[in-house]
Amino acid sequence: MVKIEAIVRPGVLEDIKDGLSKFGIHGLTVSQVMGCGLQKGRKEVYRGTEYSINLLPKVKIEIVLAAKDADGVIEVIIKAARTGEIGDGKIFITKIDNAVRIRTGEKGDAAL
Amino acid sequence: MVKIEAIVRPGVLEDIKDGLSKFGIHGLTVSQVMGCGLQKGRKEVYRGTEYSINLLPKVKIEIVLAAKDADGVIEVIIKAARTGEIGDGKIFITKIDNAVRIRTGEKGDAAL
Amino acid sequence: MVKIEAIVRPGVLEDIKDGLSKFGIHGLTVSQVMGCGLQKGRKEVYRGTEYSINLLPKVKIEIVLAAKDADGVIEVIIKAARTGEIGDGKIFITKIDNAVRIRTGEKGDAAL
Amino acid sequence: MKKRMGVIALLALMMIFILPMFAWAAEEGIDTGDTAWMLVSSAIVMLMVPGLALFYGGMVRQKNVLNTMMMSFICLGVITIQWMLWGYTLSFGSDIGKLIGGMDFFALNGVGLEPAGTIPHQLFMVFQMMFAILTPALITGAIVERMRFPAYLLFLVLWATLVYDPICHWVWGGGWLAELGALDFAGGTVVHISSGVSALVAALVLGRRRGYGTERMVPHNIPYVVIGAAILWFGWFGFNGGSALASDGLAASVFVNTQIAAGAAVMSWVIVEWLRHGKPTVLGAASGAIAGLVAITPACGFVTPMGSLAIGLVAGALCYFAVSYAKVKLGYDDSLDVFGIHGVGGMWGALATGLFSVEAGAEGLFYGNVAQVGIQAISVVATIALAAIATFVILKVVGAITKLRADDEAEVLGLDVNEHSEKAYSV
Amino acid sequence: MKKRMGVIALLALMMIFILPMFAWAAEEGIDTGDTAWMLVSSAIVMLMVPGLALFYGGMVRQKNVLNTMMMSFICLGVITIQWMLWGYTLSFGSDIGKLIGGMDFFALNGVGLEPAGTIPHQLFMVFQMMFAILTPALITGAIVERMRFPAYLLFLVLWATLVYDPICHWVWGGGWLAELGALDFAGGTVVHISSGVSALVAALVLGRRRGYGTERMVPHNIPYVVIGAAILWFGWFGFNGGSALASDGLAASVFVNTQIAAGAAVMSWVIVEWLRHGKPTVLGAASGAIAGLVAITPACGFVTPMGSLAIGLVAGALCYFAVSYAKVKLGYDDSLDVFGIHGVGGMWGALATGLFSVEAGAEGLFYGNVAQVGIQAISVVATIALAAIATFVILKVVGAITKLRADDEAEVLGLDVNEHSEKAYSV
Amino acid sequence: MKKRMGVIALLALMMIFILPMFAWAAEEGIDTGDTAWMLVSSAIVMLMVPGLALFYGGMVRQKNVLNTMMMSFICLGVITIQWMLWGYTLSFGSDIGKLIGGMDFFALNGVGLEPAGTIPHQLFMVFQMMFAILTPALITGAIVERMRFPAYLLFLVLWATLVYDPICHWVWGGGWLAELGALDFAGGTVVHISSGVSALVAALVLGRRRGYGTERMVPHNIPYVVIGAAILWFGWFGFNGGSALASDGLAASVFVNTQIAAGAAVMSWVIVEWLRHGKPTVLGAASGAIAGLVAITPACGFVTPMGSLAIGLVAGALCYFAVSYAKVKLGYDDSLDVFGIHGVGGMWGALATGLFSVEAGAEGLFYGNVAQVGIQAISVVATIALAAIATFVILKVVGAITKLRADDEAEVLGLDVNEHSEKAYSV
Ligand SMILES: Nc1ncnc2c1ncn2[C@@H]1O[C@H](COP(=O)(O)OP(=O)(O)O)[C@@H](O)[C@H]1O
Ligand SMILES: Nc1ncnc2c1ncn2[C@@H]1O[C@H](COP(=O)(O)OP(=O)(O)O)[C@@H](O)[C@H]1O
Ligand SMILES: Nc1ncnc2c1ncn2[C@@H]1O[C@H](COP(=O)(O)OP(=O)(O)O)[C@@H](O)[C@H]1O
Repeated sequence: MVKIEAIVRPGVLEDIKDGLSKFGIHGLTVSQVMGCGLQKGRKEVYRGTEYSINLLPKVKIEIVLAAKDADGVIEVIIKAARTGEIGDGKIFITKIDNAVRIRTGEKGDAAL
Repeated sequence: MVKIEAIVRPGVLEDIKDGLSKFGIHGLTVSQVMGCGLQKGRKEVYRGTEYSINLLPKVKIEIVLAAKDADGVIEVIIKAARTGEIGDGKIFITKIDNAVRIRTGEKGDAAL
Repeated sequence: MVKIEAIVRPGVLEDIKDGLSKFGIHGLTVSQVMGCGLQKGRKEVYRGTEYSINLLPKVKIEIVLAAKDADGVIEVIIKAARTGEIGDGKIFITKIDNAVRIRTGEKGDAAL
Repeated sequence: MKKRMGVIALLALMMIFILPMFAWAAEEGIDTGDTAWMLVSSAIVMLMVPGLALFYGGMVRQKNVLNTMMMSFICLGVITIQWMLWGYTLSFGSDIGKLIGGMDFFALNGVGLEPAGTIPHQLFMVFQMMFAILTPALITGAIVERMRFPAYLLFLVLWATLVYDPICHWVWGGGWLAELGALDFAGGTVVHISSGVSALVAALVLGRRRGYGTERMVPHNIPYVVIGAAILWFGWFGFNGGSALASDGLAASVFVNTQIAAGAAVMSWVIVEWLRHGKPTVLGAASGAIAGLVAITPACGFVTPMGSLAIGLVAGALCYFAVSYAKVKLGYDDSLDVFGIHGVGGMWGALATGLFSVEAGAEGLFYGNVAQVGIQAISVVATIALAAIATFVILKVVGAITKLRADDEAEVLGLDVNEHSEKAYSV
Repeated sequence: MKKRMGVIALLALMMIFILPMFAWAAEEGIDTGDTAWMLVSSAIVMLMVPGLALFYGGMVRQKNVLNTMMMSFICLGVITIQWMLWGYTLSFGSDIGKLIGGMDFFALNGVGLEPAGTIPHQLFMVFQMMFAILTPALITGAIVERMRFPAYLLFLVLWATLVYDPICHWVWGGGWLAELGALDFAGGTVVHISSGVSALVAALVLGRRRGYGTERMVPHNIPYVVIGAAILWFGWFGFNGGSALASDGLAASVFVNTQIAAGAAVMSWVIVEWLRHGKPTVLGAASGAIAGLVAITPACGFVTPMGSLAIGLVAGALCYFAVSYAKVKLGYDDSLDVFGIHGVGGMWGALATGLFSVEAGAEGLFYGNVAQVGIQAISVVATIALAAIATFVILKVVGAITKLRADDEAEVLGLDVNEHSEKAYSV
Repeated sequence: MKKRMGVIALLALMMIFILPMFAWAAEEGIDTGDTAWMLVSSAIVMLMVPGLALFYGGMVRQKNVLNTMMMSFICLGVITIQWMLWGYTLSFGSDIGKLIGGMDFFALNGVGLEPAGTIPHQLFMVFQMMFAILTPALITGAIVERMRFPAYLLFLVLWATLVYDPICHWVWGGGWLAELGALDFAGGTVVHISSGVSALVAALVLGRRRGYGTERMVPHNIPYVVIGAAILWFGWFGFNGGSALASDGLAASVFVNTQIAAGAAVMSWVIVEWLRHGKPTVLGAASGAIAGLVAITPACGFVTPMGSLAIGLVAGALCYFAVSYAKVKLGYDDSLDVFGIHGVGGMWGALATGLFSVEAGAEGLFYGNVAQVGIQAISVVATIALAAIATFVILKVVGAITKLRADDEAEVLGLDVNEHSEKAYSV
C-alpha cells in the first residue's frame, strides 16, 4: 500500500478528481497548502511598503492505494496537472504500513 | 516509531483527544482537510445553478508515537470516531525514521 | 530521499525559509495546523462560559530532499525555531520512495 | 407623548370615514422636519434587521451562519406583506374591545397621505412596519442552529398575527394597557418582553442543540457581532427617537437617554465580567450595549439622563448574570441569549420606567408615585402571559403540521447546506 | 412630481443669468425639513456604493474580491470629479435641442446655494452626483474577474459622459423623453436599463471568464452579499425617496412603495426557487430584494401600495428566470447578473409604470390610459439603443488603446494580486 | 458660521441662570428641520466609531483584530459617561480665562431642551459627544498590536479630559483660539491634529512592535478596511455637515465640499502610488479617502468646490508620502498611520483653510488676507504643543501605574486572546 501525495495548482483539482474517478479511484483527501520552489513569486504593496511573496497557494492531494495502481494514478495526475510552466508541482510516493476503515474496522487494502 | 494519521468527521475531535489523553497520549497535530470517498455529497445552488459537492469537511489528526502504542491508539480513535455511517474515515499507519524535539534537540522516542 | 516534516511556531517561518535558502534549499510546502502537546493552553470566555483551549496554532513545513542533506536541514530548522520554551515543536523524518516533477516528468532526486 | 399615541388612536376612528387614497393636496398639517426625521427613522430601523442578522450570524457556528441570517432577512419579506395586508389594521385599526384593531385598514385601505399628527399616515404605518419586522427576528436567536426553515416561516406568520399585533394594539393602538396608563415609549413590552419570553418558550419547546454543553459552540466571527451590535445601536436612535413621532425636544431627549444607557451598560457588563473572569471581552461589550438599549427602550421618553445612566448600569450587570449564570443553572439552551438580554433587559426597563419616570401625571416611584410601578408590573405580566401561552400553542400547532427540528444529520452538517443548499464561505 | 423636475429645468435656464456663487443670504425659499431629508438622502445614496462593493465583492471568488470592490469604490473618486467638472452641466445645464445640457454649469460655475425648489441648488447637484456615481458601478458586476483595471477606468469616464449624462438629460434634465411624458420617478431607464444593457454588451464584448461553465464559480462570502443587499435596500429609501426632492407625503408614499416591492420580490424569488430546486436560498432572497427595488424605481412615485405589491411579485420571479434560465440558454457570461436583474428588472419596472400609474394625467393602462404604455416603451427602447450602441463603440475604442482583458495567468492567479498587488485576506 | 459657535458660547453664559431641566414646553425657537438634520448627524457620527473599528480592525493582523476593535468600541462606553459627567462642561461650560469651561454643566445639570440656536441644547450636547468619542478612538491606530488594555483605558479617560476637552474649548467653546479668529469648521485641530500628534507621541513612547520591519505585517482583511472607510466617509457628512448646526445652504455647501475633497484625494493617492509602485491599490484608495476627508474638515464651511478639489488633491499625495516615505525614513512605528493621515492631513487642512477661505472677514491668502494663514498656523502649533506634551506626560503617569506594553509572549500570541480571552474567528 502506498500514499501518493501530489502538490498541484489550485485550479486543476476538479480535473484530477475526474481523471481519478474514471480510473476507478474515489477516495482521496485534499488540503490547502502554500508552496515555494522555483516558481517566481509576486509583489504585494501595502501603503507603500513592498513585500515579495514567494509562498504561493497550492493544493495537496493525498491518495492511499494499492501499490500496483500507483503508476497509473501518477499518470492521471500528471495529465490533469501539467501546464508546462514552472510551478506545476510535485508528486511524492511513500510506503504505508497499514490502513483501517473506521466504520467497519477493515484493515489493509480492503480499507481503502 | 510510527505515525498514525486519522481522517475523521470534524465533530469527533474532542472525543478523540479525551480518549487519547486517558490513554496517556498528549502530543498530536490537527489539520482541516476535505475528503471524498463513498460518502454521498450534497447539492448546492447559487442563482439557479446547481453544483454537486463531493468534497466534505474532515479533520486530519497526526500522532507520532512508539510503535508499541499504535494498536491501542487505533482502538481509542475507532471508539471515538465510529458512528457506523459511511464517512467515518480512515486511519493510516506509516513508519517514521526519526523525531527531534526542537526545544531540547532530543531524538527518537524521547522526542515525542 | 527523505521527507522532513517540521511543526513549529507560526512566527518562525520566515527565518526558517531564509536559513534554508542560504543552505541551498528552496522547495518546500507549508500548511497551517493546530497542535497540542506539553505547551499549556489558554482560556477563552464567551458570555461567561469558559473554554480551555489546548490546540494552539502551529505551522507545518514539509521538505523532501536527498537523505544526505537531512542533518544539515534539521540543524537549520532548529536554529531558527528554538526559543527554549515549551511549544517549540518537533521534526519528523520519513523515507520517501520516489518523487516526480509534474512539469517535466523527472523522477527521483532530479525532481526536487 | 401619550397624547401623540392618542392622536393615532383618534385617527383610527376618523379613518372609518373615507379619505381619498391619494390626497396629494391634503398636506396641510404635515411638517417637513418631522417628516424628514420619521423617514430617516423608518429607514434606519429597517437597517436594524440586517444589523441583527450580522449580530446573530457572527455568534453562531460557521455552518449555520446563512440560516441564521436568513431567519432575520426573510422577515423583511414576510412581515412587510403581513403588515400591509392585515398586521397594521389588527394593531392600529379602530379598536375592538380594547383588545384588537378592526379591519378598516385591511390592505392599507384608507391609509393615505393625510396627516397623522404632523406626518403622513402612510409614514406612521411604515415606521410601525419596521418594528413589526424586527420583533420576530429577535426571537430567532433562541432557535437558530436547529429549527427547520419551513416550520419557522409558519411560526413567523402566526406569531406576528397572534402575539405581536395584539400586544401592539394593547399598548400603542388604544388598547387596554394604554388606557391603564402603562408607559412604554418605544417597545419594552411590545418588542422586547414579547420577543424575549417567546424566545425562551421556543427554546424550551425545541430542546437543546446536539452537543450543547459538551461541544465547543462559540461565535464564528466576533467582528460581525461587533458591527452588528453597532448597527443596532445606530438603528436604535431611529427606533427610540422616531417613537417621538416628531423632530423636537422630546426626540432629542430620547436620543440622549438612549446613548447614555447604552454606554453605561457597555461599561457595567464589561466590568462585571472582568471581575468574574479576569478579562473584559469584546463580545461582552457588544452584548452590554444591546442590554442597555433594550432596557432604555420603554423609558427613554420619560426619564432624565441620570435616570438613563442608572438604568443602563443595572441592565448591563443584570443581563450578564442572566446569561452567564441563570441560564447555566436552569439548563435551557437559548442559543444566543434572547431571553437573557431582551426578556430580562425588557422587564428591567419596563419596571425601571415605573421607578424613574418624570413624566407629568405618570411619575415613577422615585418621584413619589407608587402606583406607576404597579401599572408597569401589570403590563409586564400581561405581555409575558400572552407571549408565553400563544408561542407555546403556535409551536404545537406548527409542529403538528411540519417537523420543528432539523434531524441530527442536518444539525451536524449545518443548516446552511441542509436548509438552503448553500455554503457561506468558499474560495 | 413631473412639476418638480420642471422646476429644475426652469432653473437651468434661470442659471444662465448670473447668481452669485456664495449667496449665503439668499436662503428664503429653502425649507429646512426638505433640506434635511435631501442631505440624508444624498448621504445614504453615497452609502449604496460601498453597499454594492460588498454585494458584488461577496459574489466573486476570493482572489478577485478587492478588484471587484475597487471597481465600485473608484467611482467615488472618478465620477465625483467628472460630475463636478462636466457631468452635471451635460445633464442639467440649459437644454440644447432636447438632447444634452449646455456648458453653463461647467465646473459648478453658477451652481450656488440659491433654492432649486425648496432646497439649495448645490444639494440637488450632489444628490444627482450620487446617482451618477452608482450607475456605472452597477455595470461592473458583468465584467468582474477578467477586465483590466486601466481599461475599466477609461471606459468609466467615457461611459459616464457619453451614456449616462445624455440619458439623464433626456429624462430629468428637460430632454425629449421628459417632453414626451415618459414616467421615470427615480431612474428605471436612466439608472437600471442603461446600466443593465451596457453590462450585457460589455459581457459579450469581453467574452466569458476562463473556466466558465466547468469550474466552480460561487460566491466566496454570502454574508457580505446579504449585508451588501441590505445596505442597498437602505440606500434605496434615499434613492427613491429623495427623488421626491422634498420631505412630504410623496416621499412617504415612495418610501412605502419601495419597501413593499422589495419585500414582495424577496418572497417571489425565494418561492419560485424553492419550487424549482427544492430549497429557498439566502442568495436568492438577497437577489430578489434587489430585483424588486430595481423594478419599483421608475414607478415608486406614481403607484399605490397594491400596485407596488404586484410589481414586486412579478419582478422577483421574472428576474429569477432571467438569471437562472435565460442566461444559461443564451450562454453569455454576465458574471453577477447585472442584465438579468437591472436590465430585466428595469424594463419590467418601466413598463409596469405604464400599467399601474395613478398619476393624474399620466394614468397607466389599468386606469384606462393605453397611451402611457406606449410612451414607456419608447423610453425603454431609446435607452436600450443608446446604451447598447454607445457601450459597444466605447469598448472598441478603449480596446484599441489598451488591452481590455486580463491575460490567462492573471485570471488564474486572481485580479487582486495582478491588478492591485494586494491580497484580500492574510493572517 | 462663527456666529453660530458664538451662539453656543452665549448660551453657556445664559445657562448659569436656571432653566428647568424638562422644559418640554419651551420649544419655541426650535426648528424641526434643523433638529432632524442634527439628530441624523449625531447618529451617523456615532456610526463612525464602529466604522473606525472596522477600518482599523481590517488593517491589523488576525490575532489582534478584536483588541483593535475594542479600543474604538469601548470609547462608546467610557467617553459617553465622561462627557456626560464632566467632559461637556469642561468644553462648553462658561468660559474660565479663555482656557477651559466651568463646572456649570456638570452631570448635564442645566442642559435641557431649551433652544441652542434652533435645536435643543441636549442635541447640541450629544452631537458634540460623538466628536469626543471618535477623537481618542482615532489615536488607537498608532498603539494597536502592543498596548495593554487596562493601560489604554486609563490613558483614554485622562486624554479626553486633559487634551480633548481643553482644545475643544479653545476652538469651539469660546476659548482663546476662537477669539483669535482661527477657523476650524468641523475639527481639523480639535479632532485630527490633536489625535494625530498624540498618536505619534504614543507610538514613540510605546516603541515598535516586535518584528517591525522584518515580519510581514499586512492587513488581515482589506474588505473590512474598504467598508470601514466607506462608513467613515458616510459619517463624515454628519460630522462636517452637522457642524453647520442647521439644515441650510451652509450644510449643503459643506456636504458638497466634503464629497469633492474625498473623491479628489482618492484619485491623487491612487495615482501617485500607481506611478511609484506600478499598481493602484485598494488600500490606497481607502486611505486616500480618509486623507481627503481629514483635510477638508477644518475648511469645509469656508471654501468653494474648486478650493475643495485642490485641498483634496494635495491631501491624497501628501499623506501618501507621509505614510510611505517619511515614516520609513524616520523609523517610528505608527501601526496604522494615524499621524501620517490625521496629523499631516489635519495640518494641511488647517493651513489650507487659511489659503482658500472665502468666508467674509476671514478670507484666505488666495483672497488677499495674509493674516489668516498666520492665525491658522498659531492654532496648529498650539494644538501640537498641548497634544504632544500632555500625551507624553499622561503616558508616563499611566506607565507608572500599570505596564503600558503587552509582554513579548502576548504580542506573539496576539492581544485578542491575551487581553480579552477571545478569538475573532472560529469554525
Ligand atoms: N523539495 C520540496 N519539498 C516539498 N515540496 C516541494 C519541494 N519542491 C517543490 N515543492 C512544492 O511544489 C511546488 C512547485 O514547485 P516549483 O519548484 O515551483 O515548480 P516545479 O515543480 O514546476 O518545478 C512548490 O510550490 C512546493 O509546494
Ligand atoms: N484512498 C484514500 N486515500 C486517502 N483518503 C481517503 C481514501 N479513502 C477515503 N479517504 C478519506 O476518508 C474519508 C471517508 O471515506 P469514505 O469512503 O467516505 O467513508 P468510509 O471511510 O466510512 O468508507 C474521505 O472523506 C477521505 O477524506
Ligand atoms: N506525538 C506527536 N505527534 C504529532 N505531533 C506532535 C506530537 N507531539 C507534539 N506534537 C506537535 O508539536 C507541537 C509542540 O509540542 P509540545 O509538546 O507543546 O512542545 P515541545 O515540542 O517544545 O515539547 C505540538 O503543538 C504538536 O503540534
